[in-house]
Amino acid sequence: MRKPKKPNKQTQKTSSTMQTQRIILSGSGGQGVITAAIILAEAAVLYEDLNAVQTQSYGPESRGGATRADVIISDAPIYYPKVEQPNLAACLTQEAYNRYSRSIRPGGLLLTDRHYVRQDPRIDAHQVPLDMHETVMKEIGNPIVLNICMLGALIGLTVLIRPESVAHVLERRVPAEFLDMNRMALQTGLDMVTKMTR
Amino acid sequence: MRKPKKPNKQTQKTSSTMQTQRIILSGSGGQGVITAAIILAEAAVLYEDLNAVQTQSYGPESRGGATRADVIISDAPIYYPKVEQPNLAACLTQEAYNRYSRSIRPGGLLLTDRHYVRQDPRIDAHQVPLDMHETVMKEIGNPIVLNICMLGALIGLTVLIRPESVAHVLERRVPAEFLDMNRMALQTGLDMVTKMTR
Amino acid sequence: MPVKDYLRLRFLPHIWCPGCGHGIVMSGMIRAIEEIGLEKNEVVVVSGIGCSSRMAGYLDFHTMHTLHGRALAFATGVKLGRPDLTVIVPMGDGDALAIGGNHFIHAARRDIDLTAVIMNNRIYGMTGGQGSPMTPQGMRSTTAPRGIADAAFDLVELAKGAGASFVARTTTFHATELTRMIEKAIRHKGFSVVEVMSQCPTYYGRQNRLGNGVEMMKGFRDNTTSIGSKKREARPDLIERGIFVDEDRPVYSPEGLKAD
Amino acid sequence: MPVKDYLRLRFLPHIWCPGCGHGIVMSGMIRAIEEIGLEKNEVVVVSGIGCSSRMAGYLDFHTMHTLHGRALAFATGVKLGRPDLTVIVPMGDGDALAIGGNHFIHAARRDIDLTAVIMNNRIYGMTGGQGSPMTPQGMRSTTAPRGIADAAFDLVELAKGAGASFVARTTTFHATELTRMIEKAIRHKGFSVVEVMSQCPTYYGRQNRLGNGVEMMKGFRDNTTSIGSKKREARPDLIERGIFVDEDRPVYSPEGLKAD
Amino acid sequence: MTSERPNMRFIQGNEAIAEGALYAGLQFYAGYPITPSTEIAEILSRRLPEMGGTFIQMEDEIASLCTIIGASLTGLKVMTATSGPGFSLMQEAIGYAVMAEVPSVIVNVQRGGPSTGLPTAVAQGDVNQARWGTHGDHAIVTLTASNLQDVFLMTVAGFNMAEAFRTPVILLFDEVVAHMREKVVVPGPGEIEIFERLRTSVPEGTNYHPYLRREDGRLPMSDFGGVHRYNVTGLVHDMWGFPSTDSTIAYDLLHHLVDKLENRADSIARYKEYFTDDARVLLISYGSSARSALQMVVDRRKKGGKLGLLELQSLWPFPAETVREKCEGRTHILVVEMNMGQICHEVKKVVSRPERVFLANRFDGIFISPGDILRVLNMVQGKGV
Amino acid sequence: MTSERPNMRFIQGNEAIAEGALYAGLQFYAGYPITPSTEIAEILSRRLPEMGGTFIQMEDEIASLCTIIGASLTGLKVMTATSGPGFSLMQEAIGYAVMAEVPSVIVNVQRGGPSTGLPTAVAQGDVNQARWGTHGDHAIVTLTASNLQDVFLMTVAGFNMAEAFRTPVILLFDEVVAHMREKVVVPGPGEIEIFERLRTSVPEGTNYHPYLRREDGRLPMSDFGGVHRYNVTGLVHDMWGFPSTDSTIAYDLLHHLVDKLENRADSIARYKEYFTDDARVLLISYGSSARSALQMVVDRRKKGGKLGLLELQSLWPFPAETVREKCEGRTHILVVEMNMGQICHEVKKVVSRPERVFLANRFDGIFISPGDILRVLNMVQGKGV
Amino acid sequence: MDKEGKVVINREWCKGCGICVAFCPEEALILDPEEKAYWAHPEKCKRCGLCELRCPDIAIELVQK
Amino acid sequence: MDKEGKVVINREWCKGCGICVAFCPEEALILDPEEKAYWAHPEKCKRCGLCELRCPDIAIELVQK
Ligand SMILES: Cc1ncc(C[n+]2csc(CCOP(=O)(O)OP(=O)(O)O)c2C)c(N)n1
Ligand SMILES: Cc1ncc(C[n+]2csc(CCOP(=O)(O)OP(=O)(O)O)c2C)c(N)n1
Ligand code: SF4
Ligand code: SF4
Ligand code: SF4
Ligand code: SF4
Ligand code: SF4
Ligand code: SF4
Ligand SMILES: [Mg+2]
Ligand SMILES: [Mg+2]
Repeated sequence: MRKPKKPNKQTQKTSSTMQTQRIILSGSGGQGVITAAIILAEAAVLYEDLNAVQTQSYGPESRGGATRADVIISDAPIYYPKVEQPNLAACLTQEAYNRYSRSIRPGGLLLTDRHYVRQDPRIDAHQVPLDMHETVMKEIGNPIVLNICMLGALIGLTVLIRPESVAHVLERRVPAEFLDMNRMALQTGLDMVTKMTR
Repeated sequence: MRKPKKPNKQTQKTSSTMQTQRIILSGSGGQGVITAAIILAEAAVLYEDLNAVQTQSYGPESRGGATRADVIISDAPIYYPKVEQPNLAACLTQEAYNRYSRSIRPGGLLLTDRHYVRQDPRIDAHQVPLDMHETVMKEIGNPIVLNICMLGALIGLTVLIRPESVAHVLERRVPAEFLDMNRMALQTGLDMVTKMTR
Repeated sequence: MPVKDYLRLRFLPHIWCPGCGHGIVMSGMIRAIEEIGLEKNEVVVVSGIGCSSRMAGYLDFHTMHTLHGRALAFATGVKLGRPDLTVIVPMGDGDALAIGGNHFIHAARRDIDLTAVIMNNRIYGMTGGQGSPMTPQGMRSTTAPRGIADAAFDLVELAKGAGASFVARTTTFHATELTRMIEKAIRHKGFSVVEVMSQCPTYYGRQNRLGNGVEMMKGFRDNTTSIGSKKREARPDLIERGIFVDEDRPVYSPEGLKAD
Repeated sequence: MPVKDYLRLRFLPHIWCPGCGHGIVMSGMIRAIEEIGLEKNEVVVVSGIGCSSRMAGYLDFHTMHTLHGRALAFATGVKLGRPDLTVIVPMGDGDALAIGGNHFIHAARRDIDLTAVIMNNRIYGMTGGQGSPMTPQGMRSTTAPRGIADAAFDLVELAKGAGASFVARTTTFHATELTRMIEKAIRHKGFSVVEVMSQCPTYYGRQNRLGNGVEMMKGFRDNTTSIGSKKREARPDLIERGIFVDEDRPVYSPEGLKAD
Repeated sequence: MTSERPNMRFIQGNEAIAEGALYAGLQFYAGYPITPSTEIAEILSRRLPEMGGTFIQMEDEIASLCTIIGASLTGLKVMTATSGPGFSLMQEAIGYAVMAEVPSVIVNVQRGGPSTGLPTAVAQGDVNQARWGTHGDHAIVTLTASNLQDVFLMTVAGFNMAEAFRTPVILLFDEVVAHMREKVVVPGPGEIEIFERLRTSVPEGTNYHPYLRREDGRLPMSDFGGVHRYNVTGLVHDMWGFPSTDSTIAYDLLHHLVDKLENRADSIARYKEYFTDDARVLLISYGSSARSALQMVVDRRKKGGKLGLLELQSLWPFPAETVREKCEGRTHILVVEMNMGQICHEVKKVVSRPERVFLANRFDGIFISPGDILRVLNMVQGKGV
Repeated sequence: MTSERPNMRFIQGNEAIAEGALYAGLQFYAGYPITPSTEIAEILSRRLPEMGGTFIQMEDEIASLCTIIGASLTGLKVMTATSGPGFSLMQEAIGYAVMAEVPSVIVNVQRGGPSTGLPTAVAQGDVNQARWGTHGDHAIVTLTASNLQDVFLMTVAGFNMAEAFRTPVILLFDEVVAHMREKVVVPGPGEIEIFERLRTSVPEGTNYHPYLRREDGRLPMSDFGGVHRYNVTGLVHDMWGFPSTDSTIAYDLLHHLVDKLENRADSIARYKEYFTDDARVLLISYGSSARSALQMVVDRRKKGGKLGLLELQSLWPFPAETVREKCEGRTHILVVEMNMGQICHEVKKVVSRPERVFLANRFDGIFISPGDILRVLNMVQGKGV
Repeated sequence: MDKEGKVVINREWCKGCGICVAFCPEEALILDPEEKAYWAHPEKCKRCGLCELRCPDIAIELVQK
Repeated sequence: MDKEGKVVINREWCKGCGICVAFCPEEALILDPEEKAYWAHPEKCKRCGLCELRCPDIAIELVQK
């Protein structure tokens, strides 16, 4: 995993000290991948003084089919806001996986959930299948926070941004009664990969 | 009065054998000056093989105030359809007279009705005041055909077109029950000026 | 103050034809405002396009002459922008119910505090006598030489169906009643509709051989009756005049209803 | 023929959310057409824009997916162009009564022979849950975070007030009744309106905590009753289902009315 | 003395439009009255039913256009007429007719704008609106004329193009032409070719693709109620008329919609020339102002002036080639129009020496006169006023 | 580590519009939902009443615009937002706001057209419609932006111009900008100047002339409900706002309506330059496509390419002077936009060497990428694809 | 009724529609030869004001002395 | 009711909304682990067809043998 430097004051120059992160989070309508993407990007902007842009595929088709959210994080200004070749991706459904896994940058990181996705070994990426769904159901009992667990795993794997930053955003965004659940999910995700990588 | 030649076959050349007639008929809303103008122009086109264009001032203002209809008759093609300086004009109300009498071409013919209009001697035109209203009321008893009487007087004075042509148009346009009344009015107008000029 | 003092004298006499009913409605409206005692600066008059809508220009209030059919939408903005002002909307039947029908039913549904005075001459006067949604079946218009095929709206029923909280009908003949009804409508909090049967002798009268303004007003006298009158037993075709709906409801504001 | 045989299978499954009521209306409509025995080539379906309006694309008739709110105007052209065809207009509540309200009341006034099936889910589904003119006062929408201030239309009253000659109401729970009513509406000569209370679990249900499709349909079962039912004595809040108006009138054509 | 010719008529411009439409095969009219187009509806309310067609007055202009689009899909030739404010209201549905490729004719008898403006006065201010009034990239046909015989002919041409190209056609006339009366000789049946829309020859049961373009860009239609059932939508759609968001489909469809007209600008172009051969000063005009321009040309010719007139009868697609060509080598080009220079800008865009193009215009509700034009010519020729 | 800055927000483009409007003093919003602008209404339905303003959802887009015009006359700062189909419906009322000179802000978040088109896809196809969508000659202000900080700023500028010039202002954004989220630093109170409309100083009882222009072209207003009563109309009107058909009044009024904006094109012009000093190839773009253009410029710069970008933020009045000037001496000019070349045509019209202007575009619903632009540049430079 | 009042007609505004004349309960009004309303019979007039109420042209006023 | 009919579920179209399950008068249907309707108890089924009538996805058909 590339390890970004501690974020600098934003320089507004085109030269960059941090490898720009191009991320695609994907899944189905109800899984909250867009929310996860927003939280990630917002944490980067508000608590790490980085630049971030988030976009999403949008449309009535998002009602049924695959949902996709793009995030770009960088300490340089970001112009083109879409991700053409992500270096990080997460797919929470098979459909999303089939659709987006091939666009990953060779050697990139591809996170999936074993409950939903069967990985294709031909993809040129570090594929990381996790039992997030299973773990969330076991430890928290509510699938609604799977997206936050995924976020935990993602930042645990990549040191994209610090978990505290995400926690700050959760505090602002999540209604009080659900906050603990979300915090637990974040930690669960982090723990899953810490166990893995350490 | 200029006496136009018998109309030729239309030549579509810019050279003209007939003096182009530029006519303004004016009065108030209900007096039928527009109808008179249409009948005149239609007679010229359909029964004399001349060219004619008819336009009118149009608007909510025509509801109350002065109404004006322009007719141009020529054996040459007519392009600009409005009359800037009429060589023939008729005014059936004082308001119309005040508004349009000054625009007449010096030496033109200006027909008025003594019942409605007090003439201004300073106008450079052959001013012909007639008792059309009075005569119509006396001989026909219905002011509605004043406009046709005016038409009779006009063509009697100028030999613009033949009375029969107007009579043909009246036959086509006027409901059977009013036809006689209109024919009488036309004749009344003709008679008034025949008496005058002969 | 005499009626004249509520007019912008510079622009009079008005453009309406001799015998047109719209002027009677205008003076009735002025009397109602005078009766209530509203200051000129407290009144906004918003109209659309049509002969009737020309009224706005003559009145010495805050006045807006807008787009054909859209007066109630503009008026909604004025009322919500300044809820303390009295907003009156003089409308033609075409303006209110043909092109403007949607704004009419939505203003009624919202029950926004506007007073719509609809001059129903059963014709498009301004454009020269085409049929409106209020022209009765079978009557003639310049676009219905064989008589109108469609049924007309019953304006009172439509306003009720859409939810208006004040609905009344009168005619230009009934000039005192007219003033009284507009007065009640203005005082009413909520959307009020006053249908005034008005005459267009120039087009509706002429095409349908109903005579001049006088004859048409005699028609209003002879062919209408007060709500609940016995006369309708003998002549069920008589059109009812009176106040059909007058309900007190909390006052609408987009922020939520307010007890008043 | 089974319901499926009336569908353009190539384009299915449809885009509606799990539990959305619109699919139930679609299959009810197909059953009604089957019941009447109409040939596919005799039927034209004209819709506007909205989730409900997507129905046109799935149906194997002559179909037109038009502009938001304008379906009845397009349908008027189709019907007058080919009076022998059966023209059905599936509509959303926003489509029919917000932007399309004017065409709705005028179609009713003209009493033109169209069948409007209004899927009243009390929300704008397609654009993500804004309130419609059918959203009851106080309910939540994405543009009314404090609850809706305006009163909703009573669709039955509005259709009546505008002059519709057939007006009925049912729900997606009452699937047999639904088929029967649409059948009667299609058979009726003149403008027929069928309000079908339909569920949008995704937006209306979620925002107002009414549960999923199943729960919302239970609501239809428990909170409605047949016209004239005694149940309303105890529970006057129950919404009535049934046929409110069913009048035989001469058939409209712009040429004049025709006895049929 | 000439006796009356049965096909010679002395009529108003609005009647010439109505008669032209009937000659072209108009079967269905829906409209809403507005000055100065109202007479078209009034005349057709009488004439159309006489000829077995349908006339309906709708609740507004939006409904009017939607209604004729619906009727067109049942196979009828359709028209509506309006003026500026109504034309503004029609913009959404014009886009629908473009997208769904529904033959339809929309008359806009222009009056003074913007807004309610000068409702009874002449103007030509809606030229660019006819081109760009609806949202999104698209193309459109717009025709006009200056005398009533041509009003008749251009109305017929408009119907023919609507049917041939499956497109809405805008007939953009003006108050003077619409209210003026002059002679119109109505051609006998068959004297002018009348186009019918191309209808599919695919037999019942075969898969008919309503939006599958032939190599010549045309799409055979099938009438609603016929043996082919298909979908029509204002969304980007595939060959079945079913909504699609596929970018290739979108690309092809949008290109087709524009190319079918813009690439045929030549065959669509309609114009007339007067004294252009040796003209040193070329006037370019259209609609009623072309009458004043021609008058001025004829008047000056009598005095030896070398003036000519190019009268445009098709405004969109803009006849760029024609204009460029005709403008070559003139000392001055005067665009005569009753707006602030909408066509003048187009002319400047296409000629090789735009600095020679001048505008002779009026937009104050008064019909432009030959004198008005002469004043501009004098000025640009350095002769003062 | 940086702690959260209170005025730094991470928000969506539609929210930046809403926040910009509130910063500029928005007091009244009326609208009708439509993708992709709906979030503006959703956000304001919460935020505006919190700040004492009024939010109302109307029955359609026509009513929405009419309603805010009414509210503006009571003295409030007003806005509505829509997308293509709704914008088409608003055209008549836009003309009214122009004619009656009512300050008002109209947001059009563009989506794929024509017609219902591609409702959730990006496009910039309504540029010419913003200029010419309503009937009659007129002028209009249209602003846009490519990043959310600028979206915020241009929204504020739009309100300022609406109030300063008594005119409707079109904020013409696009789906990508509207739905994208990025950082916005909300300026502190007073950091950006906020304009209030000029109000008359004439005291009660004195004859106030609502449409009597001062020598600087401005017309002091008086709020409905205030001490001055006057008439507002969409007809041509005199200094009292009373309808008139006088040709001098019409001439003066129409000229005023156009001149007050077109003659101020310079002060209205908003644009940004990137690397233009030494650029041999100049890209011109606006809205979200300017991001792709800038990306492409930055990428090529890294490889030594002498590219620059002129980003237009005001589209109408078209900043002709600026564009002409910036284009001088470049080898190639590439206009990057997501339509069929609407601004490209304007650029060609004003530059001295139009043959050097090329179009790099997409209109198929896919957001244009730096690669798309590069391909065009390669082609026009003769390098093939 | 106050027999002291006066019916004043604004001849500039009167359009001669005859409404006041037709509906005057006392036949106190006529249309004069110029088709303007004229208070011909003040003695019959009850000062009821109906003419003022119904005049579409605001051309009649019952002025109290 | 014809006990001979069969309830056929189109798993491609079924979106697992549970409507058929909830309103089956005989509890003959269940949602399977993949959230698709499943005719789990043919023996209970009365072949009333209500599931077909109410399925929003046209995913259930009562097929007569
Ligand atoms: C959008 C638009 N369509 C049509 C018109 C033309 N128009 C002006 S007034 C009017 C109807 C007037 O009838 P009504 O509202 O009944 O008022 P009246 O003149 O009868 O008082 C029409 C159709 C217009 N001004 N604007
Ligand atoms: C002119 C126009 N305005 C707005 C929209 C956006 N829009 C599409 S569908 C819709 C409302 C849908 O609600 P409804 O008609 O109730 O149908 P549902 O989706 O609830 O079935 C809206 C506002 C549009 N397409 N066109
Ligand atoms: S046309 Fe009719 S409505 Fe208009 S002013 Fe004349 S009488 Fe009145
Ligand atoms: S959003 Fe609502 S109305 Fe639309 S498909 Fe989903 S459930 Fe149905
Ligand atoms: S006041 Fe009464 S009595 Fe006297 S003139 Fe007028 S209407 Fe007649
Ligand atoms: S009612 Fe008025 S306008 Fe009519 S005649 Fe009497 S005073 Fe004159
Ligand atoms: S009702 Fe239909 S979609 Fe819903 S679970 Fe049953 S079969 Fe599946
Ligand atoms: S047919 Fe009836 S009993 Fe059988 S599964 Fe369906 S609903 Fe249940
Ligand atoms: Mg009327
Ligand atoms: Mg709905």
